[in-house]
Amino acid sequence: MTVDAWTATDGGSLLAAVVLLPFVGMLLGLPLGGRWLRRVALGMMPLGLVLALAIAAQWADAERPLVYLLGGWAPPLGIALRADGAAVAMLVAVAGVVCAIGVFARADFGLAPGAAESRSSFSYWLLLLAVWGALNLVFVSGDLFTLYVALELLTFAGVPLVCLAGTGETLRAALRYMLFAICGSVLYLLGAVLLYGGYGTLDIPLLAAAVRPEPIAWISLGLMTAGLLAKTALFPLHIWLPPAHGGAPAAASAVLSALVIKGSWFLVLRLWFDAMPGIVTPSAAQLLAGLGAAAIVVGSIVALRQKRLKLLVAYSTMAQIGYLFLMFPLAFEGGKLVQGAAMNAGVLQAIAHATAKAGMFMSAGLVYAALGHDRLAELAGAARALPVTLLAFAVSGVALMGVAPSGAYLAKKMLLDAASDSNQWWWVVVLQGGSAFTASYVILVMVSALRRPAVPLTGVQTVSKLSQWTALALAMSSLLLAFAAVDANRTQLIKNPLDVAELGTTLLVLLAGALLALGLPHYSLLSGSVDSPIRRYTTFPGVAFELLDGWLRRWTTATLLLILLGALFAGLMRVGHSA
Amino acid sequence: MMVPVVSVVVVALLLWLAVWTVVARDAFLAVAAFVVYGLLLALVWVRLAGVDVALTEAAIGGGLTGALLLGAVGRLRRTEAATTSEGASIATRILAALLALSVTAALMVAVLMLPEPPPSLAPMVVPAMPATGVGNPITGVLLAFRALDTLLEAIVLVIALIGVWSIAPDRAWGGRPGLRYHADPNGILAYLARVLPPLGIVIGIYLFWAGADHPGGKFQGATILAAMWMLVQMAALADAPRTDAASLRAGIVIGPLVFIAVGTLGLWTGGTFLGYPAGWAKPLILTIEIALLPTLVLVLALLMNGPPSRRAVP
Amino acid sequence: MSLLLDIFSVVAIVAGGFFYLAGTVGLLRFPDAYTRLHALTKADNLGLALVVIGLLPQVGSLLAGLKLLLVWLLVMLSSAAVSQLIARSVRRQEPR
Amino acid sequence: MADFMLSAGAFVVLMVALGLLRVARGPGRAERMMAAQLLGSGAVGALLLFGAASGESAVFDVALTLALLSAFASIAFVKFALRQDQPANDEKTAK
Amino acid sequence: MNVETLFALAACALIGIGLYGLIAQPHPLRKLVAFNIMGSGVFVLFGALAKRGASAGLAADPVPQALLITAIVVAFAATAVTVALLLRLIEVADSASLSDKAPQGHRSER
Repeated sequence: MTVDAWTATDGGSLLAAVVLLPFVGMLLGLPLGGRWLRRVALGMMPLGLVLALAIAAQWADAERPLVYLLGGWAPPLGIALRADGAAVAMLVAVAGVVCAIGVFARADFGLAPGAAESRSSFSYWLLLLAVWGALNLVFVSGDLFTLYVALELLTFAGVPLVCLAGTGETLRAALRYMLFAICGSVLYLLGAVLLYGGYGTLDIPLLAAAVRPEPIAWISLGLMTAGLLAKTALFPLHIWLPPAHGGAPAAASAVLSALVIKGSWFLVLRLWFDAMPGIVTPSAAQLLAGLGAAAIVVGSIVALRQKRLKLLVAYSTMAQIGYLFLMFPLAFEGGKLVQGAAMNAGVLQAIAHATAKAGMFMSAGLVYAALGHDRLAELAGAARALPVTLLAFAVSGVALMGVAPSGAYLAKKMLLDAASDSNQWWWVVVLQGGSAFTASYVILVMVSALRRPAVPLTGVQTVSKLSQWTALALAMSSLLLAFAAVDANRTQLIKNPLDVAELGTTLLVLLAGALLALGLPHYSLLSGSVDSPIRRYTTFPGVAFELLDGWLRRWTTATLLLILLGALFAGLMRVGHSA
Repeated sequence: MMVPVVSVVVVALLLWLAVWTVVARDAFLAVAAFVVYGLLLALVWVRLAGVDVALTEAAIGGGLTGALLLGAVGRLRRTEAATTSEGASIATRILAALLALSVTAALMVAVLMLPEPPPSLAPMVVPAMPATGVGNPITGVLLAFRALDTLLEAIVLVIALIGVWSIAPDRAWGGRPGLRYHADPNGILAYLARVLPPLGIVIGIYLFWAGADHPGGKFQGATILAAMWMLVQMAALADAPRTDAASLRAGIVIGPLVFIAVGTLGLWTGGTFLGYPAGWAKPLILTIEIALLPTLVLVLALLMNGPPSRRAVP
Repeated sequence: MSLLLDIFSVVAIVAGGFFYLAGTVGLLRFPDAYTRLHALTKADNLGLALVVIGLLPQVGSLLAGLKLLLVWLLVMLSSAAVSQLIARSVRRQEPR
Repeated sequence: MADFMLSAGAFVVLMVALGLLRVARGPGRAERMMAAQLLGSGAVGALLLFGAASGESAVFDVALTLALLSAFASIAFVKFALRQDQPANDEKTAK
Repeated sequence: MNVETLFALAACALIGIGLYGLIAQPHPLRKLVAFNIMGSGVFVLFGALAKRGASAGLAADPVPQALLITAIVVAFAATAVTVALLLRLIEVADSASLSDKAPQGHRSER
């Protein structure tokens, strides 16, 4: 593997191109400014999509990872770019989502002809390009230090997106995000430094060949994993996520939620599956997925307690991040982490989430723009006023729930298979329970929006048709993702959604979701009343989880937990190897 | 080998300053200690045979970061008392101290268990140096073997600047960043700001030029030039530039753009991206360095200046 | 010849060290900010000057010697100006 | 000779450390502002001695940089640190 | 013990000190200073490892040293962005608190 890993393949220069294209757009757009900036940004998007598709075609032809040696220097001295299946899939998906977000944001961040350059438009387009380039770099880079720079790029581009609105609240969210993210980066860098000291290389395949189960490897992997989880905002390190994602403009929230967090998540994947598959232990993976399960429960319940739509969607992102980590314990074969069905399911899950969540934030943003608020209790009539937008929200929700034929559905099927194959029944419970939770908040929003308003809605602003249809298109693409992702030997995984067993499961999930949606939120879905004798008992767990969330999102708690988690991961790997 | 007493003294001083920085009573004290700490780090790097790093640390760690933090500390007096009340409880402090101690202990164990002989890429760098045409191995790493990192670093700086600008008040968009300084044009500060920059510019350009074959290079040179520019601004001899000026914006992006263009040239002439055709390595590396210089100077100084804050006068 | 130069260097550097010592003692023992400033700037600069003079015969090249002198010049220039600025700011604060 | 210069350098660093005690004790801000100056002359002297001891003249460049940047830091000290104490001068006006 | 081990161990202590400040200090600026201490600890550790790797006639392994220069510049950029955010937050909300319950301040004039 080691020698093979460095031979450059045909079409490798495409990898350099796909990384640099967004940056070139950014560098050209900065001096051009004004209206030209948006033109440059929008022009880069189809180009980037074409490049990503060309890479996918090359990869399919080559039937092996694409490799490119920059400057002709082979690792460990030089830097290699690599694209394996996971990277190619992410490249294409991100290019697609960026294009859609670009179309959506035209309305929000456009400039009228002759208008002077505005701060938000200037910043938004440049930062969007920067996020895109940084993500492409994360996907194709094969060097731990280059990945560090990529992570910082992603942070520096992501943080200002949070506070584009410029209010005190969003600035505070951005500052908190920044401080916590740089804590994460410094832990990651520390781990990389230790690995260099131990093995003399930062190249991932070389490291995989050299690394041995010993304290340096455990400590570095523990530190790096904890640092990356802080940037991904996995429970209980979600200190910055809800206010940051809930406060940004919709087009920025979509970028943050659908794209930015996928960068550090993908890096965890790289570290565990590519760099140190022999170092990680099943117990550490159980912990990682356990945090994911906790994220699903806490995130979903707190989402149900929110009074504002955008905050609800932000907490649902927190829950969905948990989903992305469920595959780790299911990917072990003979005590070693293996790149197989479970990992593919994880990547598919990430893509499904990226498309659906972008669609969801867009619809939430459109609702806000049209109604002038996004208070859940006052959404009545919204579905009638904005049918396409609410349809997009519903479709995104259904796609996230994992109803056939969505990408999440296929991913869930693959994970369920892996869970029953490896006799880890508890993950079956988590996977099905997660769907019910997702169903609950989608039901909450849809029922609120479908209700007839007491007084007819007036003063509804018109919102861009194009933006509405873009949100719907993204949601639909997530819903139909299974068709694109499935290959010949997995077609049996997709069953007819009207099949008795399938329908039964779906109905069960919806029923459980409906019960949750009835019991937990602030106000009753049936009567609209806030206080009733029964609700006092049913909302109790909701209140408790809200308090827990508030405590966890305090700075001292979060940083202490960050360090504790790093130590825990290192310790579990140590224990796993001595056993 | 015995540890020279110098290193022990430096380490003791370093740790003392670090503790002081963290536990100091108020933010001004903490920052003052940090500035000293940053300057002292230059000594550490010399002891660690990292003259290039020492130059960078002395310029950025001590100078620019120190001035940036000092500038911030002067503007947040009022908020300090309010946040102190949110301080961590004793129990949390003890827990934090215990955790920090255990992290230190774990790292020390890892350090003491590092392999012998230590892994090193130096034996690979030395034979590869002639192909780069430069004599300083660090410049070789930065601009040949790992040129991508250096390109990305320049891009990181540009993105950080966009981020800083993006939090400006809308009404000030396109205007000048930072505060308008006032100082006596015949005062000592103005005198210093007239005398020091010529010296600083010579030193900065010397470091930049020496970087090909000796310690030094664009980052160190650019930092010194940026510091001199800030000095001139602080003495009110010149104002910060308007952020919507076309020439300024072109200067910001020229470095990475030329870098990418040279990289693409490598691809075009039959090599690979960021590869240099045989015999052309040194002139191309110089081209990149010269193009990066204005970008680095402008971005470093503008990062110090902060977001546009004064309305653009039409 | 080289022995003589070495002796010269040692003497100059020891004298330089003495002035650093004097500066530090002054900084620690003097009663107010002005006198402390005085100890710091005057003594330490003299210390540095003597160190530079002591090192001049020891460096091989002209360029290195020039750099030594430039360092000295720079430190003198800046400390003279900065100590003035500090002293003024102390005085401005005092009447209150 | 190299050993002598190294120990002289250590002595100077020690003197700087002792001087920093005063900076730590204060009592006023002026003492703190002297910190960067103390380093300016002290650390620069130590660096020159180390550089001459190791025979690496590039260390002199570090001393040069340090001398320049410590001057810059000192000015920043004076300029920023006293700003809120003396609104009359050196104060921002436009916002 | 040799110089590089001494500095490597000191670097571990610096990381711990910075970490403590990052957790325990309430003011964002103090956290930022602590972050810089912690970061410099990581840098010194890397530098000590580079010194350990001295071979082939070089006084230290040049690859980590080159990476360090990049990392120092990136850390400066992080500091600059954070300082800018902090000062703007104080300007808009008149508070530097990170807590959710802090005063929200007036809406920024657009």
